[in-house]
Amino acid sequence: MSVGLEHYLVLSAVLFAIGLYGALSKRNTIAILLCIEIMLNAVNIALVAFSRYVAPEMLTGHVFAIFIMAVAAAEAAVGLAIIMAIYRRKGTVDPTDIDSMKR
Amino acid sequence: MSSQGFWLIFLLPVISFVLISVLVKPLTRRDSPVAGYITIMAITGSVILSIWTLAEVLGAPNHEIHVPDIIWVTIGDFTIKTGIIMDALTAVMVVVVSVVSLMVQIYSLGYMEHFVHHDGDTYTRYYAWMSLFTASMLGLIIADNLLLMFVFWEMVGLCSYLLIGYWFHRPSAANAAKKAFIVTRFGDFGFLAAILVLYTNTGTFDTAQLSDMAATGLLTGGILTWAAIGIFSGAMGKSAQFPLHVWLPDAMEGPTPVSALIHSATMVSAGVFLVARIFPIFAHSIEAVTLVATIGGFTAIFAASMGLVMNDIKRVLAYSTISQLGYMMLALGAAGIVLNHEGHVTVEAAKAAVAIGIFHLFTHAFFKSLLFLGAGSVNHATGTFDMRLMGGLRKAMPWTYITFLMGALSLAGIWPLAGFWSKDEILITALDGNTLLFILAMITVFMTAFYMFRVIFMTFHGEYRGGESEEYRHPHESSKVMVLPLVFLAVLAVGVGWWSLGGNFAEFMGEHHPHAAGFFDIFASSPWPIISLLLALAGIGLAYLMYGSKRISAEKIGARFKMLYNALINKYWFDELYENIIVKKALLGGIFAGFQEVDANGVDSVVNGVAEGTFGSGNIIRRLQTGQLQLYGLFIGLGAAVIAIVLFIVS
Amino acid sequence: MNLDLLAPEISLAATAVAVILLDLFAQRKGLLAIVSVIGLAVSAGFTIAMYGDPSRTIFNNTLAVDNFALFFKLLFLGIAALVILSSVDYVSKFTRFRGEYHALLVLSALGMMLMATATELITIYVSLELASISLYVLAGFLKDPKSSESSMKYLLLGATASAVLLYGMALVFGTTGTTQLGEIAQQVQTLGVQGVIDNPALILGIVLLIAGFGFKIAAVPFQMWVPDVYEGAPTPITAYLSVGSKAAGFAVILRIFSTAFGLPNWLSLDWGIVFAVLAAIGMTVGNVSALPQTNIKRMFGYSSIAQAGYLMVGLAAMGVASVGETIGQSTILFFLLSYAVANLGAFIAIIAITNKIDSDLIQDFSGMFKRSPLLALALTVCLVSLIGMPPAAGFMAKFYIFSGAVQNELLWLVIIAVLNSVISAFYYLRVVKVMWLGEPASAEKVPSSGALRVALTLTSLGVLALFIFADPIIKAAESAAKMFGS
Amino acid sequence: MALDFAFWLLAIVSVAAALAVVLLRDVFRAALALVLCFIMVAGLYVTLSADFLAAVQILVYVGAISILLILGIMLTRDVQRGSLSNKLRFPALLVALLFIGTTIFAVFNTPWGVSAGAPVEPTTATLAGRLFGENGYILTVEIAAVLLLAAIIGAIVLVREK
Amino acid sequence: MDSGWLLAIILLPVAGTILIAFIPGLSERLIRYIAALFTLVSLILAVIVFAGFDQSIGGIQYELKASWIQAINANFHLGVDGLSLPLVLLTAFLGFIVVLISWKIHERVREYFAWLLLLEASILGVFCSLDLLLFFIFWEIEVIPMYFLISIWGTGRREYSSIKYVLYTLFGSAFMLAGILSLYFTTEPHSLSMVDIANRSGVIVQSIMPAAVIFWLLIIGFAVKLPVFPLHTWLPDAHTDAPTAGSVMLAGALIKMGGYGMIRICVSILPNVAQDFAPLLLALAVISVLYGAAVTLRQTDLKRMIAYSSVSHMGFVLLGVFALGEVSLTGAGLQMVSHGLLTGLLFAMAGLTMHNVEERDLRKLGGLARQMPVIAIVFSIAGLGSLGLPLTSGFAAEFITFTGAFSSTIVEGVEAYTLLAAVGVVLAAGYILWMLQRTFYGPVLEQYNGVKDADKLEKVYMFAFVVLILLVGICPFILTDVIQLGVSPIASLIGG
Repeated sequence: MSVGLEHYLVLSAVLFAIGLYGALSKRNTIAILLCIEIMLNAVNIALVAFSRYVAPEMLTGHVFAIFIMAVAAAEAAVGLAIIMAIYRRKGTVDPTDIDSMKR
Repeated sequence: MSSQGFWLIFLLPVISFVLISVLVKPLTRRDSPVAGYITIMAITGSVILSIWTLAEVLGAPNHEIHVPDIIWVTIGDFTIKTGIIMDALTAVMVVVVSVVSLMVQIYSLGYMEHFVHHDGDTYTRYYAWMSLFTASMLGLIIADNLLLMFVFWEMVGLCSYLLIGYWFHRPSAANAAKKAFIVTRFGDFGFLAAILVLYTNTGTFDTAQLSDMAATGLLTGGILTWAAIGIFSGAMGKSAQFPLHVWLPDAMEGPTPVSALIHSATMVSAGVFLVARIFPIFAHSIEAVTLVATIGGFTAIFAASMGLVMNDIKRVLAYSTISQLGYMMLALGAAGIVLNHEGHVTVEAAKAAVAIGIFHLFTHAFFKSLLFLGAGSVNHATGTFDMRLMGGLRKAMPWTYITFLMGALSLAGIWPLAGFWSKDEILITALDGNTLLFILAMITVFMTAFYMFRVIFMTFHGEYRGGESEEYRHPHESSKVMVLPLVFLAVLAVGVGWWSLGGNFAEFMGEHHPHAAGFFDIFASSPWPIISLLLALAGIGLAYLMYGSKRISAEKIGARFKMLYNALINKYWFDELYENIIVKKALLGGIFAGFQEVDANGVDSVVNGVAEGTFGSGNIIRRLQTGQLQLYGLFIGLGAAVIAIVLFIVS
Repeated sequence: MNLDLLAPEISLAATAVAVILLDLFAQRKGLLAIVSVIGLAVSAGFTIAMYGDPSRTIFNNTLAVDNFALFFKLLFLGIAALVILSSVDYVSKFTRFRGEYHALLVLSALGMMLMATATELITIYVSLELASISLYVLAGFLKDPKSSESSMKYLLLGATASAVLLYGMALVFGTTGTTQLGEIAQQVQTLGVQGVIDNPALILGIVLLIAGFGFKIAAVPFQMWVPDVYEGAPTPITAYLSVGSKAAGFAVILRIFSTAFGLPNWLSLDWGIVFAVLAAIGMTVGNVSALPQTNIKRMFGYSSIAQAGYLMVGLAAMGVASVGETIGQSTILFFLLSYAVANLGAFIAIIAITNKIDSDLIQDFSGMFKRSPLLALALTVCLVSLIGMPPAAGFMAKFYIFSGAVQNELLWLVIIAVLNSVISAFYYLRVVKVMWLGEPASAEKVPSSGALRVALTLTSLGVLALFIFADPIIKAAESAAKMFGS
Repeated sequence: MALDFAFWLLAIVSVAAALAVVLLRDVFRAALALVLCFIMVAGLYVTLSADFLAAVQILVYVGAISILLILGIMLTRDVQRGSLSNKLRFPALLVALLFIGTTIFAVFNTPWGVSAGAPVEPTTATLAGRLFGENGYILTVEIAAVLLLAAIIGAIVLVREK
Repeated sequence: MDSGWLLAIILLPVAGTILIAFIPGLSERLIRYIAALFTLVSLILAVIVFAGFDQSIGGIQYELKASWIQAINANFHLGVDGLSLPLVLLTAFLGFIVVLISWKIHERVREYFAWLLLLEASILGVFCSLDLLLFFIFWEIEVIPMYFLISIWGTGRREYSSIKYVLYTLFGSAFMLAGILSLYFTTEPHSLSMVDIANRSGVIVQSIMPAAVIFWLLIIGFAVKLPVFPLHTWLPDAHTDAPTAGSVMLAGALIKMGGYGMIRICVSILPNVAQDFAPLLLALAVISVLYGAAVTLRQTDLKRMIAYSSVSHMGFVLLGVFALGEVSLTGAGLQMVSHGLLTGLLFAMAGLTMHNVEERDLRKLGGLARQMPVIAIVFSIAGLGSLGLPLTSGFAAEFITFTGAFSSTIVEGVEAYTLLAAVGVVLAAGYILWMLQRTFYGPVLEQYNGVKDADKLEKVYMFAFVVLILLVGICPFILTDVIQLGVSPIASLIGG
């Protein structure tokens, strides 16, 4: 069976799931950011694959992916800034320790 | 005077009540007797009008005057009218009520003086209520429909309540008042139910129409019987018939004139009057009349038996009253049984049949109020009602003694006083109705004579035993204003019985049988009058032996029949049964307490429980909110996955 | 190219830039708020000028200028203006970055406006991120531990939710081959009922969209960030989050679901039921969890979850409704407006009070009627509205939104919802009780600035006005929703 | 055939790299694994005839985002306790597996409308047209610009001390 | 021309509220006078409206209709008929009287009178509304003033009681709202007008919901307010802990909204369903009467006792309503007015006694008839009326209710229910007399020497109450003639 759309979609799902798992289980906020980036990449793969196989002439998926990259960069920047701010105050980047508000 | 003028009989005391409560009370000094004068004037007016009414009715065809109704409330087809009826029954009753009331009001001027000057009472409150009572009682009598009767029926109950509780600061008086109201109300429930039943099935409240319907067969069967029984339950309450008799002895907590007026002569006989008023309905139900006769006969001997041992003079009289009311019921019931056996019962026949019972009511009113007023006079002299503290008052209070003796003889049924004539007719009717009841009635004759002369001997004979306290060391005759009514009533107690001679009274009520004509003819017609007279004399004799000459020791007899004596002195434990066992334990302590528990710990705690449950689940749900952001993220993923899976499964 | 149709957005962007520049030069920092509000007003002026014109699309169908979008634009502009007014006291405590604060507020409003206008998935996504990123920053603006924590949670969860949303968008794109809502609608309709049933990827895509947007509107179970973020964020921003970002989420959901997934009926019934279930759970969870709260901001967090539940009743009605019925949409619009006014009013009063007493605990509101009767009264009026009792906007909103549901045979949901309102009365009234029954901790009056008083007066009168003069507003909502009808 | 081989290679390596990101205790190494993963994804883009995108991927992700993240890791280095897993490991795994499961179910049960059309190659010019052209995403680009502005302001505000 | 009267009656107290609340610097005295003035004028207008009601034509009069929310076809629609008019009058009367009752309030006077007047306005609004939405709005508005009145000026567990009151009411009205909405959508064209819906009664055009469901949704709301067992437990708490004026308003006017709603909406709009479920509701009526009376007998707190007696007495209203006869409905209407006067007076007197004696535990009271004779007499009159003594309104109302119910041919077995309910009258005698005895009779207690009797103002309102009680008792036709005009069209809807 030659590689087709389904292969890319499964790969995308697997990568997304790995990212999701990491985001939910890592005890380091920066690692969570890393995992979110994996998830976004997974989405990008799906988008580009769709673009290639479903609507090859429009390149809409490519456009989408570019925007996602831009937003991801912005989000990473802001995210890091917040993590820095917390780190300066609390001296930790462990999300399980950052729970002063609950219930 | 138009026929609507009859309303005045009732309205005069109403005006008196309004005047006293609106004008006299704020405008006069506390001890001013103006209220008394107003009441006496108003009731004098009523007496005059009553006698005039009697005369009018005597002259009217069928002894009945029709007065047009006034429409009161209309709701669609439902109409309530107010109206009055003037017939023989009414005429007799208005005379009794207004005359006795007048005597009592005059007497009260003297009687209440003591309390006004010593205890800080006022004439106004007393006379206001007395006026209101008289008005209500007269209203009850003249009303031509059951609803209006019920209205006044309740009003007299209210006045009774107020006057029994006149000395409300005494807990015993307050309790007695409450008891009287509630026990009678218990009976009134039946009355109300009967009114509902009758209205629903006939569409009218009018007594005359109802009587006609009963006579013409429009109203029959179970409805009729149940209605009659319902009405009788009202009558049982008001007339203190077994088993609703318990309130009347306690009602003696009120001022004695009140006992004389309300609790012997008028209100308590309203039950008898009520039954008489719609007797056609009763007469058509053999069950109902048998019930009336049985309850009446039993009550007569049952109450008399308790009267045998009481030491409180008013209580003896109270039991006597219950017993005599039982007689009246017996008379009505027995007459009804007789009538029912005869077959077709017309309205006229039924109306006539009540003559015997009503005649006893008529005579009893006078001599019993006389006896009560006499007891009040004695109380004034001794400060007590306990006969064990009295004795020998014959010399100190000759007028009281003589009048009281007349009353007692009349009550005992001694020829030729009023009581003899009325009681004798009852005995004869009872014999016609039911032999067992007749025997009970005969025994009661003996008991009645005995307990009355027990009172006479303990109170007026022998040595004075000192009264209530030092203050009453030297008893003296009461003031003229008190003695005068006594004398007047004594005359009536002796003489009113003679109206029945030759069947005059019965004829007035509508009966047309031939009757024995003269004073002595009665003994010729049958042996029973002489036997009952002998029984009464035997009772007097026994009383003399035990309490006059003291040849027989009352204590010894008491000791020998200890069980019986205890039963009597404890009133067969009925108060105990009602108040402690049924009301306190079973109802208040049992069922009602159960409801209260259900309310507080059931219904309400369900409500509170729901609230707490909601709150609690809030506390549980917010535990999920751990502050761990990854948990929150987990829920996002999980939620999406679950929704997707559910949708996949569905589609 | 019709750039004039973009005048509201362009003026807003310009305002943001102007505010930042002004911050560099101006000595009187109060000017920043004034300039921002003026900018918002200008934008609102442009918006009103366009109101009532027939619907148009620009930029190759990426943006739609229609009554629906304009309704939301005005709503966002109003919300932003009120938040800025209510922030005046708050911001005056900042030593730096006051320009940035206002600029970010304006930028996020711009993002929300674009969300309401966009008709194309990519644009929707970028606009959403514009609004979100500004809000992430604003939530952490205080830089104290709580504020930063709230910002971090918001950002990390927001980004995760965005990823989920993007996956959903990707699947929708993959199944339909386009990102234009109108074209998606055509594709889905040509699939037909059986085609949709045989297309699990599309359904998964829709579910992931629900999850992604559910995060924005605080729908269960995507709502758990709400209490924490609300508690930590600066109070004006909490207010902004609770109404602005939620309204924007609903705007997008309304547009996507009624345009793209409105037909076939089977599909809309499907997501309608999903929203109905989420609504029932959401309001129950929100209300019940709000009961034991002691921190007022946190309580409002839970309460906003519950309010999202009520709003989703409208979404459910919208899904269940027959073709061409727009009662669900219009009831949501009216509810959002009423909720925004009442919630903002409540927050404005809370801002004024907490500024003085320096505590978010409900018990510290004790005796507020003595310290500032008008604040207490205004807060009470707003709380009454949030309970959904007359004579306040909230009542009309609930009546209207529930009537939409009953009409579409969702009586069971309405009964759950009205019972939930009863639960909510308890915790809202507890605040009232504390204010009016408690003894004040001190006799000191609670001061408030002119701007705040203006905002408070506007909102509390608005709460009453939306009740009494509901008719024109409901008509406006209906006309805004009508474009989804045919 | 070569394309198939390239796909499998890239796919396996990228999944391995992603797993490394998730499983490695050392965050720094995880970041390096992430860079590897990004590069593999760029390769995948090439197999999908998205040449321009692959370049952007290298530039933006490998060149910018990764560096940014590594910088962040460096700055918070002194608290390195590694990147352990929290208590939610198993639920998280469950969610991840559920996700894979539903997606795969959806992927294999959906009749994808695969187009027979040949991919546009090279993509740069077409993309430029789509992004900046008359009927393209020019407005979205502008919005993204504003977004970046907001992010820059935000980052500055957040990292600078009061 | 006469359309503005009702609006004026409702708006006058509102205007009073606004004046009192927002004019700064008013003295306590002035506030009281403003409150008295506005409620008095409102009362006078209500009397004029009552007098001007054309009994020869009946129907709905003094109508005022203005379009409000076109989208849902809601109108601002006011009007009175024979059923609502006496209740409007009662509310206006009580509204004025409670201002007098509150004359001695010195705590937070401004708020107090503002809330009191708003409360009156909202109750008046309920009775005047002919539009379901408007009706519901007034119904809900009432909750807030009452909440404040109980929680701020109340006694005992006032916070618990007030929130319980609110939640209970909202619980009921939650169902009611669902019912109203369902009703709205079952009509075609959708209508919220009570008149229109009732005129098309029974014709469920679009069956979104079974009529029975709608009926029960609505009845739950009304049953909470009336109250009907087992939804009554808010009442003892609220009545007991409310300030005197609050109790008077609550017992006097507020709970009447329940009975009124049942007749106005449940019975007249869904007569057939009402007939189907009448036996069940009659059973609840009997339970309410007897259970209420039984629990009353167990109370030891003066106000709590009166409160529970209301549960029992409002059971008679339920009996009258669901006996479904013309006479019984009239009786129910009369019973509502009568109970308003009697229980209003009872609470006023209880409040006065408690205020003057500073004791409310019946076990600790006694002998007060000597120390406060006027209060004792008036209290007794109210009590006797409450136990259904003839010549008081209580008797007239109860008797007409019983007769009407007993003779109603609509419901099977209604006789048994009526008789059982009538037992409540006997029990009423028990608890009323016990209460009077415990309070006023028995030995005079030293510690209460020197307690004050009623002052002039108090005598004035007592007198007003007593006169009305006797007037209605002696001349019930004043009200029954009017009420009958209102209920006979409703009764004629029922297939009997």
